[in-house]
Amino acid sequence: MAEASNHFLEVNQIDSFYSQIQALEGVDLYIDKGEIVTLIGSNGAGKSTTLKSISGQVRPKNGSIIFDGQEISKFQAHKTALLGIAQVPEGRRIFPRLTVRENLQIGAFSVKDKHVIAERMERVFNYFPRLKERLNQRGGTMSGGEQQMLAIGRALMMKPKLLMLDEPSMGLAPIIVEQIFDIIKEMNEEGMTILLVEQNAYQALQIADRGYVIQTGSIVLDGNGDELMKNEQVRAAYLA
Amino acid sequence: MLAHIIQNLPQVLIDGLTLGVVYAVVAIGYTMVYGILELINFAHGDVFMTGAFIGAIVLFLLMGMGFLAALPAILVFIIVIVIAAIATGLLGVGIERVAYRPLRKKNAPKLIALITSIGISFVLEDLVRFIAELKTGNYIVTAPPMFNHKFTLNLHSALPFFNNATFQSSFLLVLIVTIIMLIALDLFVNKTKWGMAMRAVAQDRDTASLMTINVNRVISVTFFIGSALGGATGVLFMIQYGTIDPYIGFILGIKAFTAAVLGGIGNIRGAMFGGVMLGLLEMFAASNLSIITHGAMGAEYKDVFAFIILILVLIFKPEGLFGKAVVEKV
Amino acid sequence: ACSPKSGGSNGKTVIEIGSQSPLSGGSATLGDAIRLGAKLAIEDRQKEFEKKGFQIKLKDLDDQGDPKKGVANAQILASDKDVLAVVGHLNSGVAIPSSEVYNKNNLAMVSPATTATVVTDRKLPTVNRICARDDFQGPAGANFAVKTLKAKKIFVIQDKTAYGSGLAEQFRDQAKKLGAEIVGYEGITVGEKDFNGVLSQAVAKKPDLIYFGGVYAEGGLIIKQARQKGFDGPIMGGDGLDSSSTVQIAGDSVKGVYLTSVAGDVSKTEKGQAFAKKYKKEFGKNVESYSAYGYDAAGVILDGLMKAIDGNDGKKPTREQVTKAIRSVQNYDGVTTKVSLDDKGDNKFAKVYIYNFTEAKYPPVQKAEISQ
Amino acid sequence: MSAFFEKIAQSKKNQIILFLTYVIVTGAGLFLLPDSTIAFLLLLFSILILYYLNLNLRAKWVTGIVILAVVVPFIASFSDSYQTYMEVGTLVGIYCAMALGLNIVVGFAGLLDLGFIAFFAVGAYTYAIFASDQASKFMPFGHYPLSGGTFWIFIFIAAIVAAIFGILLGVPVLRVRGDYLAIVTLGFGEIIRILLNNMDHPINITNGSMGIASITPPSFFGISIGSSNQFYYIAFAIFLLVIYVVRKLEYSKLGRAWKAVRDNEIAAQSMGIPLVKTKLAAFAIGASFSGMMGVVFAAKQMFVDATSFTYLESTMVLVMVILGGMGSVPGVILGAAVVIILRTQVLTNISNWLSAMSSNYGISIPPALSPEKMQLLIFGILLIVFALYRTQGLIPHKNRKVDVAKLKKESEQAALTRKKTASGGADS
Amino acid sequence: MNILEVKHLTKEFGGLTATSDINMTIKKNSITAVIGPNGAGKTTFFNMITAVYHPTSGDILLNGKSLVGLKPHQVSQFGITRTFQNIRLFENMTVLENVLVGMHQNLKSHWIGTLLQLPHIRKIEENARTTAYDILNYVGLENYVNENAGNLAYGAQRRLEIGRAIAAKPKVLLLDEPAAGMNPKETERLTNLIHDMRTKLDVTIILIEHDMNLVMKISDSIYVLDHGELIASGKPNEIRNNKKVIEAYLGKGAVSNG
Ligand SMILES: Nc1ncnc2c1ncn2[C@@H]1O[C@H](COP(=O)(O)OP(=O)(O)OP(=O)(O)O)[C@@H](O)[C@H]1O
Ligand SMILES: Nc1ncnc2c1ncn2[C@@H]1O[C@H](COP(=O)(O)OP(=O)(O)OP(=O)(O)O)[C@@H](O)[C@H]1O
Ligand SMILES: [Mg+2]
Ligand SMILES: [Mg+2]
Repeated sequence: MAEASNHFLEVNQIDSFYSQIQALEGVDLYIDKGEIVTLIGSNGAGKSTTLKSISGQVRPKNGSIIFDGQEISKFQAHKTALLGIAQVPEGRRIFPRLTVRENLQIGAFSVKDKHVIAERMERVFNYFPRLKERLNQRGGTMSGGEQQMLAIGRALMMKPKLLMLDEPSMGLAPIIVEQIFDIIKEMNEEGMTILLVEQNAYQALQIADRGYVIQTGSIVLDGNGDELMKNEQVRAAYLA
Repeated sequence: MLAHIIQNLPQVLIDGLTLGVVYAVVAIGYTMVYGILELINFAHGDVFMTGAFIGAIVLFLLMGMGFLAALPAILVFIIVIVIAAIATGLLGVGIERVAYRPLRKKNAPKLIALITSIGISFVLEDLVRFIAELKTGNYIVTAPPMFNHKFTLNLHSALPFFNNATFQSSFLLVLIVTIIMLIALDLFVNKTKWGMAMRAVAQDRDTASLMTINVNRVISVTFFIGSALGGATGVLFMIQYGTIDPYIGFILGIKAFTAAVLGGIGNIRGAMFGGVMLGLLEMFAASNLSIITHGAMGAEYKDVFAFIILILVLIFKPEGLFGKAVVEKV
Repeated sequence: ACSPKSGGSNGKTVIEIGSQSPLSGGSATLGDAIRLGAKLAIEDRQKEFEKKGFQIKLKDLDDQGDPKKGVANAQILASDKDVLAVVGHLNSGVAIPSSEVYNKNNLAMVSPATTATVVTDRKLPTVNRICARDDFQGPAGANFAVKTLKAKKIFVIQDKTAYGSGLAEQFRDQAKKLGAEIVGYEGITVGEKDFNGVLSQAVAKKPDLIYFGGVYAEGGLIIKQARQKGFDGPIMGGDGLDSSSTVQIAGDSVKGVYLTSVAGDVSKTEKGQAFAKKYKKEFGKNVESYSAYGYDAAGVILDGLMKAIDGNDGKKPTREQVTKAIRSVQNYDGVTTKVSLDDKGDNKFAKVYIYNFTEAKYPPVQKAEISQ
Repeated sequence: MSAFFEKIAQSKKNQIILFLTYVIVTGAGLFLLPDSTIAFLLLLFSILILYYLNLNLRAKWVTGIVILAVVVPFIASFSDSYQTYMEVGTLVGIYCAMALGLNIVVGFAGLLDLGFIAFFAVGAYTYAIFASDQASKFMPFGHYPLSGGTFWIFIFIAAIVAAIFGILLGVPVLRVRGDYLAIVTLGFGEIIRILLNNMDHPINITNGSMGIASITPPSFFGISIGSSNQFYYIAFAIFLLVIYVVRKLEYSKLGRAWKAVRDNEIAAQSMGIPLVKTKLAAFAIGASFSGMMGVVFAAKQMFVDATSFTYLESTMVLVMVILGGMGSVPGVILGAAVVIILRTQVLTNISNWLSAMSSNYGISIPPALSPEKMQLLIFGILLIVFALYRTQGLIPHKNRKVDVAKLKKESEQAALTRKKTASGGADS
Repeated sequence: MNILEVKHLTKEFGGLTATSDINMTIKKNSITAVIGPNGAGKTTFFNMITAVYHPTSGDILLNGKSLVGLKPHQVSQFGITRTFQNIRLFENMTVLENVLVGMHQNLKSHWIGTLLQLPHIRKIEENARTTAYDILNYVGLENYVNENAGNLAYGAQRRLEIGRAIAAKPKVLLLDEPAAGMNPKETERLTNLIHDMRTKLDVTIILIEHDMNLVMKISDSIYVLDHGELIASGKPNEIRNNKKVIEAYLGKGAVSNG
């Protein structure tokens, strides 16, 4: 099954289900090392499910997922994460009763070295000074946008090889949204591979190398960012 | 009236403390499992009971081999408690594997685990009873007496408004061992990464696993520690009271669970405090209720008294004494 | 259960005797003793019945000490035509509702152990017991405590069960009548192991005697913990303490404990010794006091049954006949007690014995024997 | 094979024929083997089959009631075990009603209650005290015991008394959340039990641990009711009433409010649902079912004492609810039936069978391991197995689906009439 | 005519002042936007209006009557309903039932009537279902009527929340980031929906939103919060060009997009 692949991440023909309901049908995509790839589609198309399938939160029934030469579709989520795949989940999923500091620390759970943790935390504070102000506030009492920053910060603490972001700009003030896209670019420049799900298709396609369009559980279009942005269908469906 | 109550106070405190620390450690087992799975682990009381029996078996074996006479009592005690703790720890892990993990995998509703835990509780009670009965013909087992040196606190001569109080050396043992266990646990949970992982798993399992946390492992470890503490407490209980039967876990379980809630469930220090407080309350009620009510209500109302205090506490502090009010962000 | 049972395994007509007692749960030792005693009685007399063409079987059910279960079981027994009588019930609370069912079905019950007065005071023709009633045992204990042991201040503890509080109440009332002062009357919770709270109170009142109404599981610990608290006066209890377990649990502290029992000391009579030996051989356990009671309750039933068979020309009797025959049993000579049933179903020969533990050994030494 | 089943599933006629055949065969089975518990259970099983049949609701109800009220008692009456069967039937009825009550609290409103048996106790004692001479021990007026005819009134009195106790419990409980509630309810249950067991002094209200004996049996137009087959019908009737109430409530405004509170308190409040009133209603209505059945229980047993109302009993009722499928009315009924039949019949049979086996084959089992003692063990194992294999409960809860096509049509029609009256400005 | 007035509204969490001395007047049947950086206190503001939190000081008046001290369900009965920033649906109920719960306070059916099967109560319930269906149709969920709410995708859940809120027939509808999780196309549809609601349902709308396209397009007036304080208010055009707002919130290019 795991034929040698040259892509960093390769998703082959996966079908995913929520008990009986099929959410993905033969989804096929790949990401090369160092790329920013975006996945766009309307509500309920299956974007989040695709991310969850890769991270191991949803186990695909059929198909394979190969990451860095390894078949991971049967991995438990924590194993996948240990390989260096991080996910900023939809709806933020902050640990509500852990403090901001703890939420960040737990992002670096697999890191032993205290200095490294401190370093990364400083960097997150650089991006989001608000978090530094609120180190001891419980995650659950932060405002929506603050939580979103925390969720992104938490994922950055892991310093993953592949970062998957599920609608990172949701709930953020415009000024912060701009900043988020800057951070993504910056991370990418430092060598992190990015899979980005965004409703803000315009901005996503602008920074993406390539993009996929997903519709009712299947990929219907793909191409590089500019192509997709010019595509009539895409414009009609996703870009107002 | 007041004079009577005060006279007896030292004795009540000693007895209450003994029972209270036992409640406290068992309560911690509840709190840990509850904290991580939000499951009221009905089987926990029976794990405690099993620990007591395993301790008794080991003690009898040692006695049979003549070690009891040959070794210093404290060493025998350490051997017994360590073996019992490890065995019950593993038992706890096994229970989790068999009865709870499959449910998690199937995304079952939270409460269904209540059923398996009740099932496990019946099974443990009967299995232990069968084994005890096969071996001794009677399921009520009395362990060889240990640490039963009697001390008398000569308070009366110094402070005439107190009566003298008595206790056995086992009381000191129970107190010291539980305190050691409690401190060790507190450090473990609050100062190591495991503690944070446990809390994270408790709050959001899916997301915790995204953070490279092996959720099943964390849960297993939690069960191991909680059950081992319970089992070790079983041994203490056996030594303190001498007699055990397969049903001790049931009543003690309810009390310990109550204590856990009193302190604020999910909170380890709260469980300790709740346990001690419940023990004291009960003992106080048993020895003073009829004095206070002039015989209208006797010691038989001690549990009513304890539960009413609990309910009052929860009315005024719904999250328990040590629990932090979780203000939900809306 | 669907095969016709009337033809027994060897062509004999099967007659079943039901037994109901708690075989699981907290008082299973006692319940099991009753069951095994009954079993032994049947085995002992099987030959007699085989000669007449009958085979006796025990249908033993677990009432779990639960009235609901008891009633449901009673229905099962009642609906089994082969069951002609029942040895049963340890707990009064189970016996009372279950016996309503027996009575409706004309099924005789002989209880080895229920001492509550209501059980026979309802005057049901099917309900009998061979042990003494609370209002005999309790006062007998009080007489001994006040008159012989000269107790002036008595602290009474009871376990808040029908048995324990029934007994303790009778004891208290009589003791008061005799002029003793009751310095405390307190309840404990069955199943717990720590009675220090009540005992602190008891010891502080410096009584001459502590009385406990309840069974050995708690009694043994109360004895032990009272001694630890420095109480070295006499402690007294009822037949619920009459068990080897009392000694096992209390250990050395048991010295100086008195108990009233409705059971005679089996070890005293030859018959009793033989019984104990046989019991041990058969079941690998030492006799409990209720073992002999189970044995004798079944014995009374078997006597009645034999009479009924004879009265019915050697044919299988009806339940009515058995009920009547059992009620008319006179001078049955059992291992622990003689039995003659009066018109309520109580045993005229029920005696109360007073025992004293002088050392940590079971059985205790018999001090007195009191008849009604 | 599967094609065969599909065919059956498609054709209503086939289903009816097969079902009737099943009832006749199992009925005949019970008739021929009157003492066989298995035959009895197989006949009862028809109710479950009926539930899954593809018939219209009313037909199912009528058939079910006919089977339970006529067919089963009639056939069973030929058996020696008639009263046993009816006793079990009565208990099933009693516990079903209780479990349905608890289901309102736990399944609908999401409030975990570990002391539910208290309400049953309250009902039982309410009747027991006045239907025996107990009342004369503290009531200065009136003649006690009351006559058996008052039984019927007491069913309603007990419902109200239990509901009041439900509200009493509810008041402190409302402050606490989630599983704190569990312990408060547990405490409440224990408090009630201990009180009942101790209220023989200073005033003798409950006769303490001696319990109340000689309770007057109910009478119906002068006929005294005493046997299980008669109680069966009483329990069955109340059960039907309860099921009707539950069914209707589940999809009423109140039922939706319960579920909304269960799913999300804050959102529910923001939609105008008063928390306090809604939760108290759940406690009160759930408790009242228990109260009613308590009266039946007391009358049937003719004796009550506190040992029937322990914490273990509360957990048993909870087990029925969860095992059956929280929130699912048919599931809860099945759960209650399974637990009761297991505990009173099947386990006893299994252990009898085991001991018969061992004595027939001359296997000597040490008394410690004798099968009579294994009932709880087997029960425990069964609970675990059930829970592991039916994680959502025996019959999981499903939300009722509405007929969308019909709704659509109605909505279009309504739009049309609106247009016709054509004044506009109304709501959507 | 003013329907809602907010006076000196302040909320403190421990040492943190989430909103401080906010004053607002909202005209009947208007659409008002509340914007501001993350953590500015917008949601807290909504929470106080709906009595989920109690203000530390200040007053809220609906048609001149104070709402302070009421319970959340009472506020709802007075005619204010809301949606939640972090979605709060009744996840184990169907989509239709969610909307029916929204109608709770307007349904005249009582459970005793239901038990007695009174015909008019049945009629009420039937009508309620039809209305609920209409609402679902309105928010574009007519194909999910029987689905469990928890199983919907994020965007659909948002629309269901709106549907549930309008089912309560509010006088004032509070929407907390209704467009979050929607793509521009969907947002456009939502914009139209909100417009439509205002005219058709005769409702006053206050919304919190970070999507400036939406805000600028439909708001009659905009209030800007920063660090709990009101830093600006006015017509969209005024806000768009307000220096303070650009600096604190909009950033340079935000508005020009699309
Ligand atoms: N837990 C669940 N149970 C059942 N069905 C689900 C569940 N979660 C999602 N679905 C369904 O799976 C499909 C895909 O959902 P998914 O969340 O992947 O969509 P999405 O593209 O991320 O949408 P959105 O933009 O709204 O986040 C949807 O039809 C949704 O209804
Ligand atoms: N319960 C609480 N306890 C402590 N602090 C809180 C609580 N609720 C909110 N806060 C804090 O109050 C401030 C305002 O929060 P609020 O949720 O109102 O922000 P917001 O304007 O809605 O932001 P966003 O746009 O990110 O949703 C935040 O800094 C938040 O951390
Ligand atoms: Mg999504
Ligand atoms: Mg907000």
